[in-house]
Amino acid sequence: MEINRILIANRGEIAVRIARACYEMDITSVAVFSEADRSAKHVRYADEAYEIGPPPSGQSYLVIEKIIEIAVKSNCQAIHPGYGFLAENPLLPEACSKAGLIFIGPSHQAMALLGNKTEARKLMKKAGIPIIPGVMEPLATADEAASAAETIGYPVLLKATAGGGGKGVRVVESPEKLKSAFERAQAEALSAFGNSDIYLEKFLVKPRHIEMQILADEHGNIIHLNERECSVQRRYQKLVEESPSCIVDEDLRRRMGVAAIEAIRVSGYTNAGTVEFLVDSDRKFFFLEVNARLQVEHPVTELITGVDLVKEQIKIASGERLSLKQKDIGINGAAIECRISAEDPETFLPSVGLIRELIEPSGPGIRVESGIAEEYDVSVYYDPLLSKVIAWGKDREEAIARMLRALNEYKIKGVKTTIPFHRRVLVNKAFVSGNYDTGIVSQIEHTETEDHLEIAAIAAAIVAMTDEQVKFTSNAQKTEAWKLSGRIYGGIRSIGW
Amino acid sequence: MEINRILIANRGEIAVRIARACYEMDITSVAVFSEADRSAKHVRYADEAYEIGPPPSGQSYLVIEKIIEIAVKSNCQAIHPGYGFLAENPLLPEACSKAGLIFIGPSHQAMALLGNKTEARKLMKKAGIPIIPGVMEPLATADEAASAAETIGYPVLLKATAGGGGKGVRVVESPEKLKSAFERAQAEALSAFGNSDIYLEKFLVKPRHIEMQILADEHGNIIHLNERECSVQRRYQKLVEESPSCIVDEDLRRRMGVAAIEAIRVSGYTNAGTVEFLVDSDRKFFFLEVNARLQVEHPVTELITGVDLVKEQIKIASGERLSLKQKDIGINGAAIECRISAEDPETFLPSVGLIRELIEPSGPGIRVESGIAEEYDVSVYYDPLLSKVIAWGKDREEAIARMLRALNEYKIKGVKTTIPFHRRVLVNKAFVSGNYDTGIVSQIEHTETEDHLEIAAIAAAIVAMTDEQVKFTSNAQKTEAWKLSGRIYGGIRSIGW
Amino acid sequence: MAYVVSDGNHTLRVEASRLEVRPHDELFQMEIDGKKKIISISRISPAHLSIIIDGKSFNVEVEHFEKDYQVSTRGEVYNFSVVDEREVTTSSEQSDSGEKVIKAPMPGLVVEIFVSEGDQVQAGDTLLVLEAMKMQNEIAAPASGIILNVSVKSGATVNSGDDLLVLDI
Amino acid sequence: MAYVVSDGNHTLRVEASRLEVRPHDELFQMEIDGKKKIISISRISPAHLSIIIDGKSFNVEVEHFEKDYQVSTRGEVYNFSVVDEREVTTSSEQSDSGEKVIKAPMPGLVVEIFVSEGDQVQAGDTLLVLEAMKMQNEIAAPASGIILNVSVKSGATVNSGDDLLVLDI
Repeated sequence: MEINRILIANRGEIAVRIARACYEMDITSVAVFSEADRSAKHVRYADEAYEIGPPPSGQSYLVIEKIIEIAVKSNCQAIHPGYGFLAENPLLPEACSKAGLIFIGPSHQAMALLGNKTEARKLMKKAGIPIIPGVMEPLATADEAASAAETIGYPVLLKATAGGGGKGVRVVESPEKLKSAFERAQAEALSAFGNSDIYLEKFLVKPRHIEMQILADEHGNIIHLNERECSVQRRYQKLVEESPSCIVDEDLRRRMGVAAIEAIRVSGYTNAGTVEFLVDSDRKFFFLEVNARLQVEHPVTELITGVDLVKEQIKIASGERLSLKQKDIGINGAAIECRISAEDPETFLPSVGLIRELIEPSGPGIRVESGIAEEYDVSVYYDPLLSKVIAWGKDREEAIARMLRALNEYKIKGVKTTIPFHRRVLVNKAFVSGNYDTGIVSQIEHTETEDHLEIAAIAAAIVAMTDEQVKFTSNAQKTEAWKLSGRIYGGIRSIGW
Repeated sequence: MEINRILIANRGEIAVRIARACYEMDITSVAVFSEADRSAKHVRYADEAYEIGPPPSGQSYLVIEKIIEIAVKSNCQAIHPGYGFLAENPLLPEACSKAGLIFIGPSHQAMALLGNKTEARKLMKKAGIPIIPGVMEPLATADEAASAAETIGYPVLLKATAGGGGKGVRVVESPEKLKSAFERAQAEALSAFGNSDIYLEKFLVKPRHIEMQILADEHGNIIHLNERECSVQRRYQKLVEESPSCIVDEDLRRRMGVAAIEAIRVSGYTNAGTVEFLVDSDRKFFFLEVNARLQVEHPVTELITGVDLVKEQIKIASGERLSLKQKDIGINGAAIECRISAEDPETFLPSVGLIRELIEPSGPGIRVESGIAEEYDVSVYYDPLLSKVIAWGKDREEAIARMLRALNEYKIKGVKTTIPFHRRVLVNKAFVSGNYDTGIVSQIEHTETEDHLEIAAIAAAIVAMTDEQVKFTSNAQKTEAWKLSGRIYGGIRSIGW
Repeated sequence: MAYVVSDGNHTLRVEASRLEVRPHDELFQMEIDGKKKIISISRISPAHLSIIIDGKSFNVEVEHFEKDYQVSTRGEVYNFSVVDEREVTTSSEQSDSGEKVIKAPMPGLVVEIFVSEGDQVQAGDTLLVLEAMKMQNEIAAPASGIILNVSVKSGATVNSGDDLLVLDI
Repeated sequence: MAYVVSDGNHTLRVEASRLEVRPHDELFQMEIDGKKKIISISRISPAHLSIIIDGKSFNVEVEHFEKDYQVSTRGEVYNFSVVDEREVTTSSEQSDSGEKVIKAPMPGLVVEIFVSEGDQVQAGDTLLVLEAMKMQNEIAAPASGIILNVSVKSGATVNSGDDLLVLDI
């Protein structure tokens, strides 16, 4: 069935990314937005846009009935869920098929199967894919978790069965910390996914997090598009991703590819998906989970393979056969992604405020996927991810050099961002060597630099002096009708830190 | 000799492009700027920046002695000339070698040889490379030109021997128009290159302009990096370029590559250069000239080969051997470039003014090379080229779709730009088919569209109504000290159109 | 408020009234050629509006100099005159014969002038050469006629819109 | 004007006077810790300065809230307090024992409070949980002490900088 109108059930950079693919395919894009997002970039970018409710996502972006209603009313044939929000909620594909809409993603059965992490682990174990030792059933109480942890041995990892994106995840080093961690994880899981089920597994020390990107059509064709290395994580939240991985050679890539394709095949999964593995220091790999959606980090794969994954998703959903064969997928150069969040770069505490000045990087090898614009209000309601910078180079060294250049060019004023953190990652010796694991973030220190202390002090003094001399009158404030306050007062009033 | 400090003897997007390569190579970049360019992007981007004189380029960017003086004082080992200005003036490489500086480009002898278009044609003819019939000596007077034109037959082309970039070029259809055209061409050549010499050749009807990118090291290694199709021209000024060309097949590419490498070899040329050809409707090719510099359109080659040409230039200039062999150069997908100029998209008349709002495109496959920023003043002193958009796709169709998306995303307020013109090129049937020639621009019409007439009228009425209600007081004007006037008054005052 | 918006080929009457100012947008009641619509406007910057009308989302850029508007949306560019309806009836028509003032289409340097007062010129004749951004631009006569006045001298710098010559057509 | 600029580890005295306002920049005479320099400043936007000093070109971004400045240049970020020299001598020192007010480090929702007035806590103990941007953030005691006051209730929404608790240390 030809798709020429798609509702994008998301916001931020991923909604813009999908709308861009629609534009290139001559498909009408239909956005939905909460009251707080009226001026957001995804609303302005889409061909059509409909309000969906109040700012809290529970009353807007997470309300399946409203999304289906708008999709039907606006004559869409399909819904793209992006990532996060409803992307891994099987009720959305189910509602889609009842309403006669195409869900751009797997069937609700495959999603439900893989979304239940304990069921998924059982299935993979049966299929002969290595898994990490752990408990396969949701744990009812903290006591049950404690006895399971005793059997497996500390450290253990608590994870939401409905989870993803690092939410509802806790590592527990010793028995006395289990109870509090279990309760926090439950609460977070409930808040994030509407399901408080928690399971537990052995915590591998210093593993690497490596995942395989998959495309599977509805005619049984499955290919992989190489691995992504996602070991730069904090609280199980990925911060930097790259492809290819420094430790994956031809043989390991082939073997992980076979396992990933098998995992997709046995779960009856279609569309784009990712099979996540942990790889230990002996380069043994263990199945972790399937991310039943497009991932935040998909652009690194796009840059080294030349494949537009969102377009492929749409083509698969419309029933087309994959035009790509496994032999068509090569590796051209190297790509790295940095996730730019509205967070303090030291404490990772969220930062909110109005984006007052925005200069995005560009030039050779740099791609930006952004959900923000000048005058955009970063609010407390949604995920702090503002944008992603992706750098391509003929080799990893060039990709790193270009990423450093891009981070240096990138100016976001009005909120704190993780850009300074990413600079530290990119010059970290372990990262540069390629020999790093999921513990790398804890080793990245904020090194006090004094190189430009004097120039910074001079600039501060100049601004202090100039701003004392500029007096604004109340008349000027009348121009606030144009929302210019951020720009006009930017130098003397700061929001967000 | 290792290069770790480079003076960039240019401005605008190309100066930024070179500074970016320096950043990635850990080389200190040193900018020069005229008084008018104190706040320009290239000055802010470079590690160091020195004022070089008043706004007119004849008193600043074209003054060789000042450039050499600053390069020596600031301990640079090398000078990169970019394109335009002094890039093809052999006096600069000559002055460099006297001052003990490396010129990042060919030797002054090779440049002088190729810069004299009539000498270059003689040399190529001798080397067995096909050339266009014409007069090989500079023409002293309009009468001399007239008699030469009679011999060859109209239409003829007048060209500056020192030329490039479409300046000093005139096509003459009939004898009565020769005199005026000859004088205009001389005046333009004198103003642009400081040399009024004009020569004349047969004007090929509906040819394609196709050029080969070359890299040649100082050890005799020469490779080509495929062709660029540059047939979308107006007044011999390229507007859109792409690679690969739709009419170049493997065989033609190989034969043009051999001819181009031979042209470079016989002229003793080193560093990056371009050999331009005209290709007639029978796919016969004729040598046109060698562009002895990096070209505006170099990024399309970078996108399909993965080679960073500016970095290669620097490595060659420091005496390194080419690390690339001819067999390493493939073609990955397709790339197109649109040159965005501050010109009226219908009349191509220059437009000057303050850039009040700037939103640059990004996302999959899009690269922007820009010399502007918000608050930048587009002045009458310099070339109207503001930036370049380059789109990559897995094939030409995807590259065109992405370019259209990028042009739609690109917002430059404050001056008129050629963006609407480029949109018309990209949907033009001849362009889309790939079957076009250098006459294509005259066939691109401004088609009046009424699709969004009502919405545009509504927006105009809303702005008219709102702006009548907003009264600015003279107090607000005091904030002009911060140069905010463009932003504050942007809605009610327009400069530049 | 009602405005008469014209692009030369089409003339539209647009009536607008503000219904509501909300935290993230403003609602307007519009009447365009008799059709009534309610639209949502979010003014991103002075020159940049986001409009949602019947669910359709438009980024519209509006720049103007007095009554001359340039409006861009979805890659299309419109040049409008926008006049308050109350002013329309009182405005007089411009003549299109008689004296024609030729103005500088861009800022630049007058390089050479080919005509003097009293010269008879044909449509398309080159009147003078203006150099800007390193290009020599020939300014041609828009119609045949007699040069009434030459307002500039060779070597002069002119701004966009400055008078160059007056032609009697 | 002279300012005392401090990042906690270093304190610099910076004296600035404007020498000249030119069309494209301003020249300042600076004296920093006794060294005199003439610098060129071009203020690109309120928060964005281009500085050229001895030929070195710096893009510097300056944001501030009252006397707290955050300055970024070449990828480095400095947090300064900037005080007019005349004010320094009159300002009193802050005590660092006694009452310690724990403020919300970000806006969010108070999910749960683990302590009440009079409780004895150890450094590192979780005092309350604040949810923001979908993450649950545990707020820990910065030092051991006794809870003097709990300023918020579970379920309350707080802004960045709002008082959460008062601790006697």
